[in-house]
Amino acid sequence: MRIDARLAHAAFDPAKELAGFAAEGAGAVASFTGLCRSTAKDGATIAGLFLDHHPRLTEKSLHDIAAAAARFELSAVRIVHRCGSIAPGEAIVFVAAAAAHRRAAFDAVDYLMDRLKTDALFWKREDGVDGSAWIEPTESDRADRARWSA
Amino acid sequence: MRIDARLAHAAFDPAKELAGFAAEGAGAVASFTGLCRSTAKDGATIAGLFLDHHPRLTEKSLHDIAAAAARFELSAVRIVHRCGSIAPGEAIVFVAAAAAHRRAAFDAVDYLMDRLKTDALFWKREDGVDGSAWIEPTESDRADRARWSA
Amino acid sequence: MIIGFYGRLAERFGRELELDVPDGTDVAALRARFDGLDAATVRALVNDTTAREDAILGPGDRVDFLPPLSGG
Amino acid sequence: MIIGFYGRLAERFGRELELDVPDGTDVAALRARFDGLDAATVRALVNDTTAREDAILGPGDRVDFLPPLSGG
Repeated sequence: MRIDARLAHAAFDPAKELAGFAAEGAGAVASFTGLCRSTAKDGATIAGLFLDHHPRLTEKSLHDIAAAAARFELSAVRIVHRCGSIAPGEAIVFVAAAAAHRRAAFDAVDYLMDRLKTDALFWKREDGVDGSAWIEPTESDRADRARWSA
Repeated sequence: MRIDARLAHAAFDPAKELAGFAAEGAGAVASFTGLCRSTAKDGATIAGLFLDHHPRLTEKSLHDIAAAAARFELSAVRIVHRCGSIAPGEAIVFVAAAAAHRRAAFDAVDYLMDRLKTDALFWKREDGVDGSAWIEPTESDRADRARWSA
Repeated sequence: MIIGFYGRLAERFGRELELDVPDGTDVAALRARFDGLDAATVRALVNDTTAREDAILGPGDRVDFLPPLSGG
Repeated sequence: MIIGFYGRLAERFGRELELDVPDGTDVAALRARFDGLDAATVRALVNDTTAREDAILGPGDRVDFLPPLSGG
């Protein structure tokens, strides 16, 4: 399984990441793109996100999570994750998995997103019109993560 | 929900389809690309696929399937499906769904692929080195389709 | 009348066929002219709509015979 | 010794701090110098590895204090 896990310090283009995700011989490629929304969970308008990261361990956490997708029958996996200041509409995360069969590709992307939501080494601040707030993982994120045995 | 369902008579680029899939305001975009493999289910080498279609009803079936994804909370859905002669490595189908939340986007793409596998109006021939064979839906495709109540 | 065939049927009978049928011919009678158009597996459309076996066909109709779908 | 802070801790204490500590200072003692570095929620790393509370710190070490992750 080829693994490509990268921390992006500036805006990136999910379509280009899909284009460059060579899927030689694969029959199925699933992808997910998470984008910065312009409203917070409580409906308030947000001006953007700030994702703080550790200079070495954040990228390592992305790589470790990608490597864990070896539990599925994949030929390749890619994770690209932003850090820093992210404006509404910009991509936060892109995940892709290539497999011979679609179920493995779907399950891998679903799994990777659940893992990223709880185990990726980031600290997120929502910057709203009325100030900023640091976010911690929700119970729902933890429940999603717990769907997978490891 | 914006619906874009198209029959492609020539090779298309899934990355361009993702790039053009405007996801204004959406937080989540899931996609799936099905590619022509170079081996059949029995392991035999295949030279390509031929997907026969009806001049009007095939594209209508794609549109009807896309419209049925309104059962999920989506802002947009796109289906692009090839017909004609398809070489190994070329895309057969691209499906994308945009939603506020990732679970809806994932579920919609999963649902659309299951529907396409049984309900899209195509007749598929595998062209191998030892001749050609017309394919009919497998029991596994029917079981996937039956996961959804309608 | 135009008759359209798809998939394995198109290989066998050609993609499109022009045919004159006697007045009063219904879908079942048209099927019977060809070998392998079993009503249990081959769906008949008249003018793009699924047709009953006793639907009477006229000279301006288009009839399509669809073998089982293989899916996308 | 370099101390790194992240997320809400970086806003409070700065991103990086250079500090001299007495011989024999352990992780728990370093925590106690700052308000809000509760061991139950703030993880301590020494040289990029999770450290025990009684790990003794030397002048060349880097210590990172990580608040709860928010996830990606």
